[in-house]
This record gives sequence, C-alpha cells and structure tokens, in this order.
Amino acid sequence: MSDLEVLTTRVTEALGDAVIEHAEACGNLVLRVRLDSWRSVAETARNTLGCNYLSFISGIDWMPAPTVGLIEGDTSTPAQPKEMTFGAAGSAGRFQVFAHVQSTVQHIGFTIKADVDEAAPHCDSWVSVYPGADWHERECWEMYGVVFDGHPSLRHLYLPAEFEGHPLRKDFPLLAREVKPWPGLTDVEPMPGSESDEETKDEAVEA
Amino acid sequence: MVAQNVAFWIIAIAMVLSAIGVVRTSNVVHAALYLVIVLAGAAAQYILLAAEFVAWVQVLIYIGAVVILFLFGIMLTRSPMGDLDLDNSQRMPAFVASLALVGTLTALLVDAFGNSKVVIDAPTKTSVLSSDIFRLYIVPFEAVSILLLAALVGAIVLARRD
Amino acid sequence: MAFKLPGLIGGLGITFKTMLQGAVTVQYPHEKEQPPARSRGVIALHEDNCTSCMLCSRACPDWCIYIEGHKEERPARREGGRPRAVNLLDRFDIDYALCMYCGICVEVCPFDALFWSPEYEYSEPNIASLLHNKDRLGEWFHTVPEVEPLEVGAAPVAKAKK
Amino acid sequence: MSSTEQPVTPTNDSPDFKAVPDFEVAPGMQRHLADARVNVELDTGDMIINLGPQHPATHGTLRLVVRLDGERVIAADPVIGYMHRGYEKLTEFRTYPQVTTLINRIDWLSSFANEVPFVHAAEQLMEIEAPPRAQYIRTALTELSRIATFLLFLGEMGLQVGALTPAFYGFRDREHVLNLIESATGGRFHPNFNRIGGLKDDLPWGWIAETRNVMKIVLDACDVFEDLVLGNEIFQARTRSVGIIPGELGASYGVSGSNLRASGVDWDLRRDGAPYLAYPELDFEVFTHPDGDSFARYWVRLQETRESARMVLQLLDKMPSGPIMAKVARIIKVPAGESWVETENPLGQMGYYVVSKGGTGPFRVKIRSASFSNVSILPWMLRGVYVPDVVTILASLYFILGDIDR
Amino acid sequence: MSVLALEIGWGWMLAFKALVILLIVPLGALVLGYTFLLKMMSHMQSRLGPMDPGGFHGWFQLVGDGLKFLQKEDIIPEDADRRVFAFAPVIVVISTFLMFVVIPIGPVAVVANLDVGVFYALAVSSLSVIGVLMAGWSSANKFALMGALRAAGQLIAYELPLLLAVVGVVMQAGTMSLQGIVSAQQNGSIFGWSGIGNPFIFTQIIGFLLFMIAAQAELSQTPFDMPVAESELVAGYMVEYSGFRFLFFFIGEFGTATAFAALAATLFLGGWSLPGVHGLSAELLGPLVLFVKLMGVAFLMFWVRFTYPRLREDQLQAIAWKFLIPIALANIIVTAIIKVAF
Amino acid sequence: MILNQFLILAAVLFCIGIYGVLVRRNGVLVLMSIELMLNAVNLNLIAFSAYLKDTSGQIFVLFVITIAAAEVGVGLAIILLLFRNFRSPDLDQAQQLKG
Amino acid sequence: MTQFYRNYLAVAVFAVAALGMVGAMLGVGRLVRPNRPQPEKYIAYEAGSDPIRGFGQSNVRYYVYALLFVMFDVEAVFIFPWAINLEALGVSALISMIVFILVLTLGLVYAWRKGVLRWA
Amino acid sequence: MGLADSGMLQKPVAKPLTWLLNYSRKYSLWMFQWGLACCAIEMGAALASPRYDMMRIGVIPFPASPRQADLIVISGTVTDKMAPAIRRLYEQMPDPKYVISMGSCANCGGPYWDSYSVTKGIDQILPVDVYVPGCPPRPEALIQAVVMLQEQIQNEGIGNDDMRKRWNGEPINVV
Ligand code: SF4
Ligand code: SF4
Ligand code: SF4
Repeated sequence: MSDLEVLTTRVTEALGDAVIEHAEACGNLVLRVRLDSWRSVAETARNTLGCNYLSFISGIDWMPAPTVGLIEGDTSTPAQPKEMTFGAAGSAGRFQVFAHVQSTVQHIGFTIKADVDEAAPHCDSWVSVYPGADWHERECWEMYGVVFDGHPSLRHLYLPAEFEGHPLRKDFPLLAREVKPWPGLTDVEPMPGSESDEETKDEAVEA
Repeated sequence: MVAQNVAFWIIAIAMVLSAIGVVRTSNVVHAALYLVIVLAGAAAQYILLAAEFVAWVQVLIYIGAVVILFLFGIMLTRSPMGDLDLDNSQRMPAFVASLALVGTLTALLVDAFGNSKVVIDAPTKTSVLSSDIFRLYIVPFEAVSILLLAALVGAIVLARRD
Repeated sequence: MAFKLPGLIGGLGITFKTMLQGAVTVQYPHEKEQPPARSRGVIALHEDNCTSCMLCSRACPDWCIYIEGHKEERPARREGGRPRAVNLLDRFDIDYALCMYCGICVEVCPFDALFWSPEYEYSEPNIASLLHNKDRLGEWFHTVPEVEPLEVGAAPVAKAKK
Repeated sequence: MSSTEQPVTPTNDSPDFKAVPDFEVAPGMQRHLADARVNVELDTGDMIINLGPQHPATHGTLRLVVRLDGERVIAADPVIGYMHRGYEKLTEFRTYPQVTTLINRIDWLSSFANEVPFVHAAEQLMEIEAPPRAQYIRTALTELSRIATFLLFLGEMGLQVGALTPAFYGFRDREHVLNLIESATGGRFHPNFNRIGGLKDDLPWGWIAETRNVMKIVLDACDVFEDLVLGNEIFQARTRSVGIIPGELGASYGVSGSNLRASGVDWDLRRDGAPYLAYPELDFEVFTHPDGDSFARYWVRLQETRESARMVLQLLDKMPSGPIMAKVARIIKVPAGESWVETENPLGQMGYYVVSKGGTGPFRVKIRSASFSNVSILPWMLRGVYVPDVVTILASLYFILGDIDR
Repeated sequence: MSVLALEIGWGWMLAFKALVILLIVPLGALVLGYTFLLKMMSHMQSRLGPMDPGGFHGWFQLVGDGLKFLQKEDIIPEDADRRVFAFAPVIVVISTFLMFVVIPIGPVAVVANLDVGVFYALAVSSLSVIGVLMAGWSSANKFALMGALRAAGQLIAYELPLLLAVVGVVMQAGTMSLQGIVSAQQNGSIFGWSGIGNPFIFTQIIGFLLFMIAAQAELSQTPFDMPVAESELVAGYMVEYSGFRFLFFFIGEFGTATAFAALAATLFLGGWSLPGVHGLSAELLGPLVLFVKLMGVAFLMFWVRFTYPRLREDQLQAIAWKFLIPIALANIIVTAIIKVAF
Repeated sequence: MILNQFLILAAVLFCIGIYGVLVRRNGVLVLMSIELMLNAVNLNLIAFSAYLKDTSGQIFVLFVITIAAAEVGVGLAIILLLFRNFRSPDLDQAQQLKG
Repeated sequence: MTQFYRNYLAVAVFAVAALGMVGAMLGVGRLVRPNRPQPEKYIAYEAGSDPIRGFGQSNVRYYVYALLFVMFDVEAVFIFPWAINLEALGVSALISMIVFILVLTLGLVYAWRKGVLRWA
Repeated sequence: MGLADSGMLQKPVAKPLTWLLNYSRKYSLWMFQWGLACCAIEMGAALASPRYDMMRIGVIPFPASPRQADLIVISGTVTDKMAPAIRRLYEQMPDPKYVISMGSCANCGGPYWDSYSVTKGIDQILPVDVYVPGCPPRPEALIQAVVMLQEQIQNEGIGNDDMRKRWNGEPINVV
C-alpha cells in the first residue's frame, strides 16, 4: 500500500460519513465533505489526524468565464472550455470552498473541499479551530462572497472598503482587457505556404 | 551701571509680562513656557546681582528639571488645551486683592529702603558659597537630603498606580 | 543586562577593518560596469528579419508591442522563381513604460528579429518617449552582445540565437 | 483614567492568554478601518497610531493600526492589501508561459523560487519531468535566491534595530549573488528562467567557478553578521524573548519556514515534503531553535544562509551534464486536472494549487504564499509589547509585502 | 589678551571673538559633519559617500544641504501651535550656541571665562530639552509627541551621569572654570612626572567613559537614538518640521555634538594645551590642538554610532539609573576620598 | 542699581502669583503660580544678599530651589492622583466631589 | 564694568547673535523659497493615512523618571560647590557629603526596589 | 512671493546666484525613504548597496518623513488602495519637490496593467519628472534618471514663470 493509500484510508475512516467523495490529484489527496460538517472536519483533522498546520482556505468558482475570449482571435487570453466541468472529487454546483491542512510532525497533508450554495454562499468558520483561518476566510469572503458564519469580523482584507464586487468570481470582468484593443489583431494577411502562415493558423485554431 | 539698569528693565518687563501670561493664558503648555521666561529672567537678575552660581542653578534645576516635570505632568493629565475655562469665578476679587497687595508692598518698600543702592564690586565666588554651606549650614544641608528622600518616596507612592 | 565586552568590541573591530579596506563602489556616471551579456536591458529589433508575423505581439503578456505592416510583391530570389510577397513593417513599437521585460517576445520570434541588449540608460522625462519606434529599436541592435559560450556539461544547442 | 487602572493586558505568556485573538478590542479600530476619515472618539487614555502605509518599519506598505497605552501596544491590527495586485485573477487571464513570468513578482526577493512550484505543478499535470541538469540548476538558483533574500534580511534586521552598517554589508554581499543570477538568467530580480519542462537556457561559461568564489564571500559574510549583529550584546538585549511564537500556535496560524523552525518545529519541505528538485540528493542540515523569539529567527536564518551556500557548493560538484529541456510542445496546453505543489521558499511554505481545464492557461490558481500566514499572527504577537519591539518583531518575521498581498 | 588686545578695547575684542566663534561654529560643524559623519561612515560601510557635489569628494554636500533648505517651503501644520512650533528650533539652536561661549581655544582665547564654566555649559545644554518638548508637543503629531517624550526622558536621564562624571574633574582641578581645568591639566603631573602634564583622562578614566556614554545619549546617537528612531517614530519630534526650521534642529544636533566633543577634549584631554607649548605659540596652536582632540573624540562617537544597534527605551533608562549613576556616584566618592586622604 | 528695583519687581511677581493661586482651577497651573511666588521670594533674597554683601541669602535660595523642586514633585504627584480619581486636574471639581 | 559683567555681556551677545542668525536665515529663506499653500499640505503626517486626532497620554513612567531626575539634579547642585573646594573643606565635609549621597542613593534604591525603574 | 517672484533673479547679475541655488538643490536631493514593491529593493540597492551608493551624487535617503524630503521615487506597484496615501504624502512634501517614477508599474501599471486593483500609472495622481523604464530598472538606471533630473534642476530658472511651472505641484487629473 502506498503512502497515499494509507493516508486515504486513515482520513476517510476518521472523517466517517462526512466525506462525500475522495480523489487523488497528482499525489495529493482531495476530499469532498458535506458542507454542514465543514467545521467538524477541521476539528477532526486537527485533533484526531494531527494536522496542526493550516495551509490555506480559499474558494473556487467552476463557472466558465463569460469574459474570456471576448476579442476574436485573442490568443493572449487563454481559451477555456465553455461548459461547466468540475475538478477532482467533483462538485455540486458553481462554488466550492477548499482548504489544505497539514501536519508538521507526520508530514502529511490533504485538501478538503465543500460545495456551497450559489445564491447565498455560506459556510462555517474555522477560526475557532485554526486561528490562522481568520485572514484566509476574510480573503475568501472578499474574493468570492462566501460568508463564513462565526467569523468574528468579516471585512475587506485587500481591497478598499468601498470596493464592490467579488473579483475572483468568474463573471467579474477585467475592464482594462476589454477597453484596450488587443494589439495582436492584424490586417496583414498571411502569405500562403509560409511558415508564419501555419503558425498563425495553429494559434487561431487553439483560440 | 547704566547698562545693568537697562538690562534690568528689559528683563523685568519681560518677566512681568510673562508672569501675567502664566496666570492668564488659556493653554496650560503655554503657561509652562511663559514660566520658563520668568525663570530665565530671574536667573538673569541673579547674574545682575552677581550671584552667578545661583543663577545657573536656577537654570539647571528650574528650567532644566522643574519645568520638564511640569510639562510631563501636563501631558499626563491631558489638561485641556483649548480655550476651556481654566479659571474659577473669583477673577475680579482676586485681581483687586492682588492689586491692592502690590500697592501696599510697593509703598512699604519705598518707605523702608528708599534709594538704597546695591553696589556690586565682585561676584560671589562659588568657593565662598561652598565654605558657607559646609561650615554654617551643614545641618540644613543634611536635612535637605532627608527632605528630598521623603519627597521622592512620597511622590513615588502617590504616582504609582499600585 | 550583563554586558560582556567581546561582542561590542568585536563589532567596532569589524567596522574599523572595513573602513581601512576601502570602498567597493563603482562610480556610475563616471565609470560604468558592463552588465552580463544575458542581461535584459532593452529589446533590439533587427528589422530585416522581421516578417511582421505578429507572434511576439500576441504572446506579449502586457500587450505592449504594436505592429502594423503591409504586403508587398518582391521579385523572386532565384532566377525563374515565383515573385515573393513580403510583409513590410510600417510600425513596430514597444512601449517600455508597460513592458515587463519578460523576454517572451524575444523567445517566440521565429525569425530572430528580436534580441536582448543589456543597455539600460533610456529614462525619459516624458512618458510618450518611452514608446520606442522601429528606428529606435533598430538602433539598440548595435548594442546586442555576442552570445556567450555555455558552461561545461551543457547539451549542444540546436538552434543558436545570436 | 481607564486604561491605567485596568489590569494590564495579558501578555503572550500570561495565563489568561487565548490562542484565538479576542476581538473585543477591535470595534474602535473596525470603525476606523471602515471609514478612515472618522475621528475615533477616544474614550480612554489610549492613543491610536497608524504605522504605515508609509513607515520605515513596515518594509513598504504594510499598515498597522496600533492602539497604545503609553509605549505599550494594547492591540494591533495589520491592514494589508496596499500591494494587492490580484494575482489569482490575473493568472486566469494568462497562458502558462505568461503566468510563469508573472508570478515571480509575488515574493520579489526570491523570484526564482516562486517560479519553481508553479512550473512543477504544471509539469505534474502534464506528466513530464525536467531533465536532471535542469533540476540541478533550478536547485542552485533557488538556493542562490534564498541566499540573496537572507543576506538582505541579515542586514535589514540590523537596520531595524538601529545599526546602519549591517544593512550596507548585506546589500554589498548580496550584489555578488545577484550578479550570478543575472549572468545566468538575464534578470537581477525577475529571472523568468523556468520553462515548463526545463529551463530557458543553460548556464554561461565560467558560471560555476564564479559561483564557488561567491559562496566563499557569502560564508565570510555570515561570519561578519555573526560578529557584528548576532554577537552584539545590544542586539541580543533587543531581540531575546521578544516576539515569541509558540511552535504549536504558529503552526495553526500557518506560520512556516524559518519562522516556524525558530520556534522549534523541525519541519522543512525540502527534506520533509514531497520530493522536488534535487533536494533528495543533497546532504543538508535543518536548523531549529527552541526559543521562538526574534533572536532565534535571526539565528536560524543565519545558519540557513550558511547551509544554503554549502548546498550550492554541493550542487556545483554534482552537476550532471545533459539537456536542460524535456520534450514539450511549443504551445503549452496542460491537461485537465488539479495539482498542489508546495515548496520551501526563503520566506516559508509557498504552494500553488493549480486547476486546469485543459486550456492554454490555468483555470484557477490558488497561491498560498508564506508571508500572508506569517503576518496573520501579528495581532496576537503584538499585544502587550512595547513600540520599539514592534519594529524588531516585524523585522524578524521577515515578510515581503507582495508575498502577503499577492 | 596680552598680545593682541593691548590697544583694542574689550568691546572690539568681544566683537572679534564673537565673529570668530560665529564662523568657527558652523565651520566646525561642517567639517565634523562632513569629514566624520559622511566619509568615515561611508567607508565603514565600504562605500564612498558624497563624491559629486562640489567636485572634490563632495565637500559641497553640507553647504548644498544648507542652501537647499533655505529654498524649501516652510510648512506649519494646521493643527500645530504656530508660535511654539516656530520657536522650538530656535531654542535648540540658542542652547547649542551658548555652549560654545565657555570653551577655551587658547590661553586667552575664550569668549567668556566664567567662574562656573562647566556648570554653565551643562546647564545651558539642558535647555534644549525644552525646545524638544515644545517641538514635539506643538506639532500635534503622535510620532512627534512620542519622540519628544522619549527624547526628554532620555535627555534628563543622561543629564545626571554627565553632571556627575564632570564632578571628578572639577574635584581634581579645584575649579569649575574651563580655563582653570585646562591649566590644571597642563601644569599637573603624573606621579611627579610632568612631561605631558596630567590629562584627566588618566586619573578620571571612569569619568571619561561615563561622560562619553552620557554625551552619546545626550546627542541621541546610536545606541541611544531611541527618540529619533527612524524605523519606529519616523523622525521623532522633528517629523513635522520642514525647510529651514528642520535645518535648525540639524545645526543644533551637530553643533551640540561639536560642543560636547570639545567639552570632552577640554575636560579630559587637556583642551588646547600641548605639552611644552606656552605663550604665543600656544595661543596660535591652541585652536588646532583642540580641533584635533575634538576630532578624535568625535571619531569615537561616530564609530560607535555606526556600529551598534540601538537600545530600547527601558533598557536605556535602566542603563542610566542602574548602571551609570551608581558608578558615577562611587567614582565621586572614591576620588574625593583619595583627594582628601592624600 | 537701586535695591527697590528688585524688591518691587519681586513684589509684583509675588502678587501675580497670588492672583494665579486664587484664580486658577487647574492644579498644575496653581503649582506654577506657586513657583512664581517662590521665585519672587528668591529674587528678594538674592537682592538682599547682594545689598548686605552676605552670602547667606544665596545659600537660602539654593535651599529654597531645592525645596521648590521637592514641592513640585510631590504636588504634581498629588495632582496625578486627583486626576486618576476624578479624571480631571481641576481642583474645584475635586473639592466638590469630595463633598 | 567688571570682567564679570563683560563675560555675561558676551553670553548675552551670543544669545542675541544666535537669534539674529536664525532671523537672518529665515529672512533670506523667505526671499528665495516658494510658498504654495495647499490645504492638504497642512494635514499632520501620519504615515500616509488620514490622521486620527486625539491627544495621546504619555506614560506615568516618564513622570517618575523626571521626578528622580529632579532629586538627583538637586544633589548634583550641592556636589559642585563642594567639589571645587574639597581640600579646604576637609574630612568633615567629605563625610557629610557621603552621607548626603547615601541618603539620596537610598531613594534610588527605593525606587529600584519598588520596580519604578523596571518598565511594565 | 519673495525674491524669486520679484523678477530680480532674472537679471544677469543674479546668474551666479541662480546657479548656486540650483546647484545646491541639485546636489541635496533628500529622498523620501519609501519603497513600494520589487523596484523598491533595487532602489534600496542603488542607495544602500556600496556598489552603487547613490549618496555619491547627493541623494540622501535620510528623511522618513515627507516634510524634509525633496524627491520621492515611486518605486513599484501602486494600488488603488495606496494611491490616496501616495497623494497625501506627496502633498505633505514642501515645495520644491520632484518625483521619479521607477519601473513599469509606476509608469503604466506594468505587468498588472489589467488588474482590478492596480493604478495604471502614477502620473494620474502626481506630476512626474522622470520616468525610469525597467522591471525592475537596474540601480544604474535609477542613478541615470537622477542625473537626468539633476540636469533639469540645474537648468531650472528660478524666476516667476519657471518657478511657478515647476513648483506648482498641481496634480494632473486624469479621470
Ligand atoms: S519580431 Fe519576430 S515575432 Fe515579432 S513580428 Fe517580427 S518576426 Fe514576428
Ligand atoms: S519583454 Fe515581455 S512584456 Fe516586454 S514586450 Fe516582450 S513580451 Fe511584452
Ligand atoms: S515594475 Fe516590475 S519590478 Fe517594478 S514593481 Fe512593478 S513588477 Fe516589480
């Protein structure tokens, strides 16, 4: 049994039915847990599994960005699939919170995900388990609008207080990219058969 | 002696004005700074009277230490800085009383000393002072140390919060 | 607060020694150090090589290369060949006020038209002058250094840039 | 007079200290933060002071809103975000090569080390591996950037406790290291030298010999710092038992790297994490210090600088020959998947959680930067210390604003 | 006055002296600031320091700074107490200036040979505390206020060791007049050998060290530069000062540094006196000798300044009260006992 | 210089001091006024000492200065205490509160 | 006029000269310096943030130090005249001075023991 | 007001004086101690690294308070949250004052040109005297910019119009 499998068994056993799904992503254990057990998972991770170290808490928005690829042939902005797909361990909807915890003693670590509601994203706060969660949760709230219940002071972390919107949501546009014309657009037509022709074509296909 | 007289009057006027400032100003820090002028003026008068050492003691202790103590005290008590009413209601009677006192004292002094002159032929040597202190006033001198000790202990007891 | 001396004295010794050692300063405006050959100072354009294929402009993360060009017919290179159509540059501007000196453009250029030069002295009092046009970029070409040989153990390079 | 009568605010070591910061003290400050123009009505004798965003102690743009009683800090609230550039959003709009060149500006002192975990994550997803020579060169450059970062720290810390001269020495000796980095990568600061699958270029001729010389200079510099700063009694008086982080608490705050090792937690991702670069083949020591105070942090970093120099020498000895790029398509597309890579950066644990959906750019990159977590412990650490110690603590935590705010 | 001033009335003499000193003070500060602060510091940090201003090794730097500040706008913050704010630097400057009055630079070349010389110098130097407190308080700025309180706390704490360190010298010389102290050193002897006179640094080495430490603190130099600690309080009580008023503090700082160095040189190193040089040549050489000694002392001060980190406020006070003052008192008693017994 | 110059100046200062003591409510200011009075006394002493060519006056002044320093120290400590208890350096208020 | 007064005249001249210098410099500065009043210029500096008004309270500790200072300053004042006349005053003065110093040192020791000299 | 505006300094007699005044301003550039981002480290290197030692040419990094500064080098990324503070600090500097914009971020937003939180160019809030290109510019590049600024200062008239232009300090308001 590889280390990862040992870890998987240990963690899934400890967490019990909180785990909805688990997967392995490039050697890293990813668990999807029920939203209502989000906090108890943290407690178990810290107290039972010995993961005393909080790496990060953050969110993820699985919606394909409507703004990407706005300009025709813009190869500077990477292409993404247009339909909603989910990553390791799946997701029930658009928003997920995920966190990574580790043990500084046993040198193990795993990622925990939980699905949050799209319309009114809510989630339990981890501050009482990992005090370091404070800022991470503020960041996540600011970036995705996920409200952490029980967090002592959810207020802006990075952005000025008057900032509106949640920048990391996929539908938050980067205005500068839309305002400035992409300089890669050209009216020079490719010459048939030339090397540059093929390359531009390649690019165009990818875009 | 003309120069000394000129100096005296300049300093005296500055002193009196500043002294009035001390009791009239509405800003406590300003009062302390006015006090500095009065004290410095007094030191200058001592020099006019050839009491060199005492003059610099005045500067060192009064200006260099007591005023600092005052300023610390002011900043500690956060005394009001604005035009808050720092005076009580007895301004008028107090003014009259002190004016009367000045008048009486002046009259008395003029009457008593008339035009007696202060003649200064040599400044007081510090060594003379020291022999006097350590020969004639040795007991008060020791008493001063006890007094200072008592004041120190008392002030510490009072100022400490515990 | 036990102060043992060695640490304090030793520190004095170090600074004193440094003082005697003399400075390591290079007096920049008067004497200049040549930056390493790979240094990314400014991008030079070898206009003859550029086919205005736009690859650099598209790969640039900052969108700071502006290219305009047009096509022109040219007589065939070899006798009897087809007449060639070439892209001629009308405009090739790099906005150094925006450029992040990442080198992506130099790397993606398939025709070896862009090079790094280690020059760095082109501050401007006017931000518009930081937009270097193709003549200015062409001038930088004279400052492009020779490619250095590689360290022992390096695999032979397939495609040698200048 | 309220504050003077209240019991003294619990210090870090007092029994009624709570691991979780209590937020009772914050409302006044919150109001202030919500609207900076509101005059906070001072109902007590305390003084609220803004340290920053422009303040010499805050390394640029951190802002500390500090509530003082005399010279003692009752509560401190770091306000970050003055350097927030929206990295996680920007990465979603860039292709992989463009992301690589962008992310070295997160922790700008050790830029090269920033690139490594991201490139590694992408390589993991693509299931390729850089050739050994590339791994060795990467490791050497990472360690060089660690040395450059720490040399700056070793001098800067002296500056923050009032000694001007060490800062100059730090800069002086760091210059040699930067020269090395520049002659190899072309950039003093932002190398952009990593490519997915290897490196941009091989080392230039004579680099290895030059590096050996420079490592000698670095080792000498460490001795100088040991005598000039670490051994100085005044420095010790200023730093010992100042800003203690208990190891367990530090871990739960996510404090990492040298800061955590200085608190006695023996954890170094180069040795203990998933193997990366050439570290498994190196022989090196991990230093810990039991005290967890500012002095310990300085000590640990000094030792690590030395150890890094030794590691570089080892790497130079073992440097394999061969290619420096794996076979990678010219236009990089990363297959869909998720990957978490963490590395031991100079400032601590840096991790990238890369989510790809198979495009030419990442779908989501969560950047876990070390300083963010390192600094998040500040409100706890700064309670009950004196103003001068605030400076020492900030300096000894050693954060880079870009690494906090991203 | 014996040589030069036979015919010249004392008033002219005084004016002449005033002029010389007025030139010497800024000039001395300039040379001190330039030579020692910039060049020595720079080389200790293995760099060159100013080079370009003026062409030759940046001699123009200090003049340039002065002229530059002359052209800077004079800002008085709106919340400041205008009059106090404007007057605070003046007090500091005056206190500095007055210190120079009693420092002799030759057998007769002294502006005012006061009977209470040392005492006067120390009393006058203590005046700057008021200026500092005024500056800090009137700026209506928290950094300034904290800086001023720290500065005042420190200045008064180290005023005492300074005073007490001098007592030993006064005891040995039997006078407070600086001229008297110099001649006591010049004419003294070490165990009967009078080759170099008796510079009090030998017998009062503890006093000298105390004096230097205390002077370092009085000047707010590292390791005692808490009040102006840049990395905490930005610039301490000077935060809000701009333009020329700031330069006054600057002048005050360097002037006081010069004055203390000169005082130390006079009290402990024999001042203007050079063994075996008397009469007119002493009068001419005096200023130079004093200057060399002064520079030696200043070198020591700046050497320490650029090597050490700074102490914390509490440590600083602790050193003064728990370390320097007891030692100074012990020094006094021991010196007195020796002097009375032998 | 006439002796009375100094004496009258001292008298004026003394009365200004009295006015201050009577009028001021702030404890610190009252102390300052007391200092004014003490200074007037000192000036008298010195003037007489110069007039009579007797150093005792100056020695007395030294003692008075000493005592004044002690007095200010204790006085301010008391005011601090008042301030701590009544949150104001105002003497009248303290009196009222004391009842 | 005696030497004594001349000396002090010199002191006074110096004070006035310093004042004059200050005045002259400010006057010259007035001629060459610009004056561009902008309201923002006069806002107190607080590290780039909007200043939070409110007067701070200094620490009681400073007061106690100042108190100690005053006491010892007074002591120094008495030491000086004694010091210049040491030999003439002889043993009895020495003893009384030692007593004086010891009594005051007692105060220092008291403060020390009381923890006044220790912060916090 | 003052001599400068009275026109007296424009007379040929005043040439040496003008020269001297400019010369002293030129070599006494007290630089505000403040760094923003990566560029700040290069600025630090230019100042504190003995290899570059910008103090040679009269740039003194002494003041940490804007009140004593002549020169502010905007060295690095300016975010929207930071911009008001920068503006405030600039305003607090006494005239005459100079601004150097260092690095692509300060010039134009640089690598973060499309970010939602970065100010695209410091010249939107301050008048800039010299722009230094680079990301980050080498310390030498900054020194070169300072030399360039010093040339500008040397040639500054201190008569009415030049002065007003230079010392105006009015912001360039770009919406
Ligand atoms: S420089 Fe190179 S990449 Fe750019 S347009 Fe010219 S040929 Fe194409
Ligand atoms: S170096 Fe980078 S940012 Fe600059 S022009 Fe080239 S691709 Fe664009
Ligand atoms: S211009 Fe480049 S180096 Fe300078 S701050 Fe911006 S990203 Fe950093």
